[in-house]
Amino acid sequence: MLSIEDLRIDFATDRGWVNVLNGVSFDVGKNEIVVLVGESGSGKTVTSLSVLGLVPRAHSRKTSGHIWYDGKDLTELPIGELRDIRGNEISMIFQEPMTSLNPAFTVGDQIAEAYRRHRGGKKKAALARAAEMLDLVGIPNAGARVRDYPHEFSGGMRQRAMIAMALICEPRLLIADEPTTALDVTVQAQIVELLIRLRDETGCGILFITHDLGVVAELADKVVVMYAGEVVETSLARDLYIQPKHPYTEGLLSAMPQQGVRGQELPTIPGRTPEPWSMPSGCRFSPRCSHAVEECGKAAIPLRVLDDGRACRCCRSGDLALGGVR
Amino acid sequence: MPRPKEPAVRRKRAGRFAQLARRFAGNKPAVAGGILLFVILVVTMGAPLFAPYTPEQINIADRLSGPTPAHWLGTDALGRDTLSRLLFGGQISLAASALSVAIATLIGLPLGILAGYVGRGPDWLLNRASDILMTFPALVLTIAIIAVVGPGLTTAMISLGIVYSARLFRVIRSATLVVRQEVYIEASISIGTANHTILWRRILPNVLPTLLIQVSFLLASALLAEVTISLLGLGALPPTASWGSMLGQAFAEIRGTPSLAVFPGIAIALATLSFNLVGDGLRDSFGRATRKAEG
Amino acid sequence: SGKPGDLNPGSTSTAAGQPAQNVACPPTDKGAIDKNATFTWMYSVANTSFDPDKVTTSNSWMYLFPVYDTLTRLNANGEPEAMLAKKWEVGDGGKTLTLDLIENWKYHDGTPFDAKSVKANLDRHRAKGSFNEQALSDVKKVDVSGDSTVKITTGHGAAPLISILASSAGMMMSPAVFDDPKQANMPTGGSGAFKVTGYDPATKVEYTAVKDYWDPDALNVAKMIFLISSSDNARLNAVMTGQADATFLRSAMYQPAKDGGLVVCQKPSLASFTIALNTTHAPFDKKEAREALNYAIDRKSINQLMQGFCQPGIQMFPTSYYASDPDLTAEKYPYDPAKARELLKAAGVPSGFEFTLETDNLESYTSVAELIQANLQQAGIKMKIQPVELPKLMENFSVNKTADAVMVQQKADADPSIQIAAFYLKNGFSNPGNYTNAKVVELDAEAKAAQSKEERAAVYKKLFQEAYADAAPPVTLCHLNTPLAMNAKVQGVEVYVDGSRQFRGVAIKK
Amino acid sequence: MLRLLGTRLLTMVPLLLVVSFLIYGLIALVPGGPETALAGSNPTPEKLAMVREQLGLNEPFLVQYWNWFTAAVQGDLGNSFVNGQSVWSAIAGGFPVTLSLVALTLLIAAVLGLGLGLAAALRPGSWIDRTATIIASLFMSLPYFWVGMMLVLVFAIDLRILPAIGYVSFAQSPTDWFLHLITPAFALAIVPVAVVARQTRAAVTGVMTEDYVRTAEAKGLRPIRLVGKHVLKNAAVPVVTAFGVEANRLIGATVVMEQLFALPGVGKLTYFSVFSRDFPMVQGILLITAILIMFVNLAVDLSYGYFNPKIKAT
Amino acid sequence: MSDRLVEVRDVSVVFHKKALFKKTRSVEAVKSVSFGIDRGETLGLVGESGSGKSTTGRAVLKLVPVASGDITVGGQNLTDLNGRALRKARRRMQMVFQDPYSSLDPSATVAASISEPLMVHDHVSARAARARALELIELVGLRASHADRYPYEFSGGQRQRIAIARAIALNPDFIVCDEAVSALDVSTQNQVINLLERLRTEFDLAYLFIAHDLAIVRHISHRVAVMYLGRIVESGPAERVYNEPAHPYTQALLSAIPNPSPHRRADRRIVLAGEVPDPARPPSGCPFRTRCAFAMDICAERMPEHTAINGGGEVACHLQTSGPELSGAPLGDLTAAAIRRA
Ligand SMILES: Nc1ncnc2c1ncn2[C@@H]1O[C@H](COP(=O)(O)OP(=O)(O)OP(=O)(O)O)[C@@H](O)[C@H]1O
Ligand SMILES: Nc1ncnc2c1ncn2[C@@H]1O[C@H](COP(=O)(O)OP(=O)(O)OP(=O)(O)O)[C@@H](O)[C@H]1O
Ligand SMILES: [Mg+2]
Ligand SMILES: [Mg+2]
Repeated sequence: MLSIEDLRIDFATDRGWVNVLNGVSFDVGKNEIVVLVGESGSGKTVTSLSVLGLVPRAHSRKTSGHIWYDGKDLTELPIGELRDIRGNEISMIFQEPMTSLNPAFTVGDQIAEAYRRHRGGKKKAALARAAEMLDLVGIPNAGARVRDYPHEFSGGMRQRAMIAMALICEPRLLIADEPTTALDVTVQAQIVELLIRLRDETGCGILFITHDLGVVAELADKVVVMYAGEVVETSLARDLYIQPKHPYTEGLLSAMPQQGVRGQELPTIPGRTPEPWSMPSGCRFSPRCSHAVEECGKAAIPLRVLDDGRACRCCRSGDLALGGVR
Repeated sequence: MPRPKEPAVRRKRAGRFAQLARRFAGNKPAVAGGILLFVILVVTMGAPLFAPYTPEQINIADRLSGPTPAHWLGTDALGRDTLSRLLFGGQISLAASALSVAIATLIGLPLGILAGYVGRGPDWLLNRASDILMTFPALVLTIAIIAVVGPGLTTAMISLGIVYSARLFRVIRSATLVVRQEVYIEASISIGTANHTILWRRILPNVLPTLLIQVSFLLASALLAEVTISLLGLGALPPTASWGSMLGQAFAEIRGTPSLAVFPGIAIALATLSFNLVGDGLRDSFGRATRKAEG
Repeated sequence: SGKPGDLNPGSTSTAAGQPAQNVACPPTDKGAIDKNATFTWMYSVANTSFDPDKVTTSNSWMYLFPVYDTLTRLNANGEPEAMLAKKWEVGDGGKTLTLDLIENWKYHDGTPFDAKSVKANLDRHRAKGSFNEQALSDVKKVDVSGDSTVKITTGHGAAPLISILASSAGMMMSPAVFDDPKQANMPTGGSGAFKVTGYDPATKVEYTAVKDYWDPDALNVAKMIFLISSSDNARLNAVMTGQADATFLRSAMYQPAKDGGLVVCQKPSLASFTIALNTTHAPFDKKEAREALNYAIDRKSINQLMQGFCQPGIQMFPTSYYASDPDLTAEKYPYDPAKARELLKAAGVPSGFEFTLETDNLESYTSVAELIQANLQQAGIKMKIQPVELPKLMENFSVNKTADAVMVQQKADADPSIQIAAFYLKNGFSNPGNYTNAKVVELDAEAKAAQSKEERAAVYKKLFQEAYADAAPPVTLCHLNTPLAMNAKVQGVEVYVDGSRQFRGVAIKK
Repeated sequence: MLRLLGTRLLTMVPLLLVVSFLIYGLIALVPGGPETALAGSNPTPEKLAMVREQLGLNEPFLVQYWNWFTAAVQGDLGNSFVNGQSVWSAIAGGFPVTLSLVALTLLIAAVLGLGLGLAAALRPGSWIDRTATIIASLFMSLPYFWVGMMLVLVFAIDLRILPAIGYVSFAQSPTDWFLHLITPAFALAIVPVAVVARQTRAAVTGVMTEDYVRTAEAKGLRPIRLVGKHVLKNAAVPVVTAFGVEANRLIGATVVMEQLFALPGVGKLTYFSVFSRDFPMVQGILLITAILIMFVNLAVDLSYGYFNPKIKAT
Repeated sequence: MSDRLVEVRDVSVVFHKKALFKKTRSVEAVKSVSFGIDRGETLGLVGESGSGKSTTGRAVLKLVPVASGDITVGGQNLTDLNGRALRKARRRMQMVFQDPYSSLDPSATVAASISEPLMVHDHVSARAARARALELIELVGLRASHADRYPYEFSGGQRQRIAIARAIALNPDFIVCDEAVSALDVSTQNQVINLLERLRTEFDLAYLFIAHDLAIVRHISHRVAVMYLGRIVESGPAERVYNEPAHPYTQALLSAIPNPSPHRRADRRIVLAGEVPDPARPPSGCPFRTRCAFAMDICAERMPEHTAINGGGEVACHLQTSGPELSGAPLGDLTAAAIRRA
């Protein structure tokens, strides 16, 4: 349904143009939940924003790649047509439920707005529909609460409202950028359940972004691992956990605190993620990689498709046997 | 045992301010403003060196001459050299603005920090006091005060400084409130640092950017206020020249010798512009530094 | 032209660099005037009341003249003329004045104008608390001797009264409204050619002509509007754009007004720039010190600064006025810093002295002060300039008597005796140091009792010689000549030597 | 909302009390009084004493204040020392003029300032932005009376298309009202235009980076609606604040401006009264402007509640 | 052999929100909380956002006014300490904050930040303070050359190390770590945790470790306390609490931990209904009853008592004393069905 192909994006900064996405490729199928994981700054948000053309145009440029949707390249689509897709066929929810809703308008108004934009109709009807949606995402007394302002909602409720807004036009694809990161574990669990339920009910595809591999396991059909602006591994969720193909994935998995043993040091990945303006040559992970060989630092490593439909950006993917979760 | 060299001491000074300076330097209008301000300061403070005449030297025979080789910017109604008066007048005008801003700072900064940091009673009281001061239009109040105390630039600028102190107080207070909420303040408290040390070492340096920005804007306002007050004949006492009194005198002649109003006008505009540009530059530089600090 | 380049350097000015001192305004052309027109005048200060007894400054007279006719009238040259009094006679050895009044005239409220009402007015004017109390202080009693004859008896002499009755002290108001406080804002009991039909204090007064005015020749417009703005530029702008018909000019505006195509006319006036001294403040108590001041000031350059509109002079009134000594010209005190220094030695202050000059905070005053400051510096006298607003100025000098010296524009009063009393007599308002000179006092009394103008002129000549001999304060700098500017349609405006602003007979061309 | 209004009005009462006391004290404790000016050109000490008596200047200060305050509460601000006119009616007479001038100035500031600020904010870094920024910086730097003078010289004297002075009431002729006020209003507006433009630019660029704008964009909203609805309402608070501050400053600036344009407003009255030591008038003007500014501040504060419902809640 | 360092007894914290012309709103953010920490021990404090964890941590250090209760650290009762005496007492106890970006003064160099406690308490010379700061910088795994840089030049993990260096500068006995690693990426987080553990053993430190990430708490804590709406609802040895939770809330919390293994996708998850109630208007009786699957009538009436649990620790739940009477047995012994029948 959605296919990102070799996407490269640069940003203008104090230090000139820096590359923040480098060869990002993956697909999202119908009814499929694809999870994008990676540490902070790895380019997850930029990837998701670029799907809907929301990357700030003034300071960014695409140097290559396509985002195919319905046979159209979203990156080349006229802005007017893209706006017709936004919130309608593809919609998005964001990480910060506290700031993603406009404090100056009621929640109902903001949900209804999306509906009226794409479906038209009277404000009243749209508000009724908004109330229905709030009810659907599990907000009690939805009919009354459409008139509340965002600050009268708790964090979890706001995120539900965001989901209601995203789903009101029955999109085919929902992009959720770390929708649970700012929430409590108990609420996070609620939201994850909700998304899975909605996927089952509406059949929309979901691109879910997180840095928490624990959450990934809860809902992913397919996982895309990003590091320093690159996709380093794509895999079915089950396979990834059993046998990661990229050393970075392995590192991430073993670093999960759930994997720790009391009384022993927690496993870590040495060093830190590189800054976009000082990317190492060759494999970007090689300076931190315990399996690195001389070859790794030489030339850029392509994202290689492996036999079982997985893909991995590691020149040693063939000869390394990496460990998954226990 | 030889002491280890400590190049670090110098770095310390350089560090944050070097960063700031770099940002400032990258901001063309700000640099232009800074250079302009520097030039204005040099020529006015060095007026005795640069001025071709003394500012009070009257030559009635040569009155209201346009620009001539002897008088580059012409002469006024008493035949005094406009250029010399501009240079010396600049000293007065700039010093007057500086005086009122200094008074505003002297009152507004400590009280603002106090109100913001201590809160409660003092905050309430000081806020009401500033409310009261802010209920008067600055110019009207200044004129009324002058009517009571008598004219003179010093009086005018002191009363203006008091009016401005309410504005500065507000800004500093809210900046302090923001800084006070910062976790690093709580960190200092948790360490056991005494209140005065926190005020001095933690709060003050962090409201300093706000202060600097405000000061540059206030200087611009004060300069214009000086001009207005002197225009009304309430400012610099004759024969002292200030840009405002020069403009006031030029207004009397504006129909006959319009050029007389042009040069002080330009001087005022340039000085104000330089303050504003520097203020903007500072705001942008500090702004970005803070944003960066926030992640 | 008044262009500065034309002026010779130094102090010997030539006629070429100066504007003509005497340019008459366009006269009335009876055949071509529009009787329904409105004349708009623009002035700098507002009136304080419409009641001649409640005004607080003679500046307000201008606003009262259209409403209240006076018993006598001073024409543009300062000579007494008939007005409500057809004729008059000084009698009883100069002690009484008998007035013969016009008949068949009514106050605006319908009260007939008669001798009884004149007596009522005069008695009200000289009552305690009236603005005119001082001017009429010599009046002992007022008698009605017939329907239209009034006899005024004075203590020292009636001669000054003839002029005084041309001022607010001679304005006639309907006795029916004497006690009506509303008259201050909306006079209804006037006796003049106009009624006030609109009043916006400090901004605008609108006058409408009354029907059947007793002197139809003196009434040529249907309306007059007086606008008020203290901004010189605003006034000139208003006339140049046609929003007002006429205004007065400060010297700096003379050339722009001419260049702007306005009609400009002028005449030397009795008003002067003077420095009044507090003689209790040393060394102003010393004649030599006062003389030194006179020598140390370059009056010609002040005139230059004023673009030729302030003729140097050293006595209270210009030599063209009858109450003056024609020999006391500015040459008597040439600019001579060296001489001044010598005189200072004689005064016991060989190294000069310091004093503060207080003056109005208007630009036209302070620049003169700055010039004087520079002059005095040459003679070793350090003068500080303290600009203050006018009420404060009077308070510091005349009431609290704290000021060393003040520089003011001295307006002409209704009669020379008033100004003489203010400066030369004990307890005079402008004489905080109580400067006295026995001969001057004696001559002043003599002048008041003089029977004729010629006789008075001779006494005043002696008086001013005495004043000169003693270098009596004030230090007169120059006599002002304030031009009027108007558009080409205005006719019949006159410049009054006493500086008063009257628009009797003003007309607008069709 | 009403409740908020009520409480805010209540808090104004003590403030007003203190302000009125300060105003009265400031003016009444002036060394030396106005009597000299009023006693005529040759006053005797008796006459001065009489005037003092008449003006009630011999009472103890607190009694004077109390008399003044109680009368003021009942709408009587006393009478002018100079011309006996009722202070209230003098101020009421000048108010429409000054209010017209300030309103027109703010209107110009709103139209030009918002326009300039928005144009700059929507294309940050573009030539429009740079031009707008330069214009704003220049406008901030010019003395407004100087600009006013220059405008008169050009439009009234040289081109003869606008009147140089005076005021015509709106009721009398809206066109003339506008023509008479446009020059001073424009001159007065240069600083507010600059301030509003800068504030708008800053606020809008700030809001444009907010997450909820991205949310709105992700809904597919078109720019007009995006800016017109989501951005403007949120950017309004600092802009409205700027308006409040400028309104306050303008009241001061009218003192000079009304002078230059012979406008019969409160500003001219202020100038005239201060210099003629017309104390009741000065006190009345200060009191009324203080109240006016309090209401402006109140209006600004109340508007915050509309623009930001969260503020209303707290 | 218990070596009690910190003793907190019935501590309550109340915040007042004052508003002119409005009723003062009071929030009892911490309600009669008691716990103890031994020397060298880590007590984990978990709970949802707003449950009062941070406030508890601050109360222990007397950074917020304590409404009632007693706090003793190292035998010194802090309850009535004020001003200078309190400042002096602070040298034994330090805090590490959640947000590494705001807990360091952006206008002070790293060395200056780290030397602050030294200058304040030991009144050492600037030079000596600096020397010690350099030592500390290396101790937490940074380079001495970093000493004169400003915080914005560091990553989150590095800043947190600096904050830790500052906290241990005076060799305190006790550190409150308020979400000290929550803002960090997983691998950085582990580095910091390892550092904290190393320092603890090296200097015999005691931690009050506040976090909402239960997996980390489990790894680092000896004992764990679970907070809900200002109260500690369950506490005990980490192993016991995690393996045999005795409070329904603890149980729900634990079941909400995302499970990294795709083989065991959560089917035994207890998704809590609703949200945490407004702390200003807590429910009557047991605060958790509005979301509790086992809620009984009595839960609305009375606040349950703290009861000792088999395997160590305490729990405050009516299930222990009323209804099915678990009497110290873990909750796992009970099913919802069983409750409903009872
Ligand atoms: N507007 C911008 N200007 C410049 N650089 C940017 C901008 N937005 C993002 N970047 C850079 O692009 C890179 C990728 O950022 P992105 O936000 O996509 O990361 P992320 O994976 O979403 O991280 P997080 O987990 O923190 O959300 C980072 O290095 C970031 O600094
Ligand atoms: N300074 C304060 N003033 C008023 N109320 C406060 C203050 N600090 C905290 N509260 C309130 O006290 C309650 C407990 O807050 P606290 O910060 O202790 O929770 P927490 O468990 O640390 O939450 P989080 O996980 O979000 O950090 C909350 O309802 C909060 O709103
Ligand atoms: Mg992101
Ligand atoms: Mg917390």
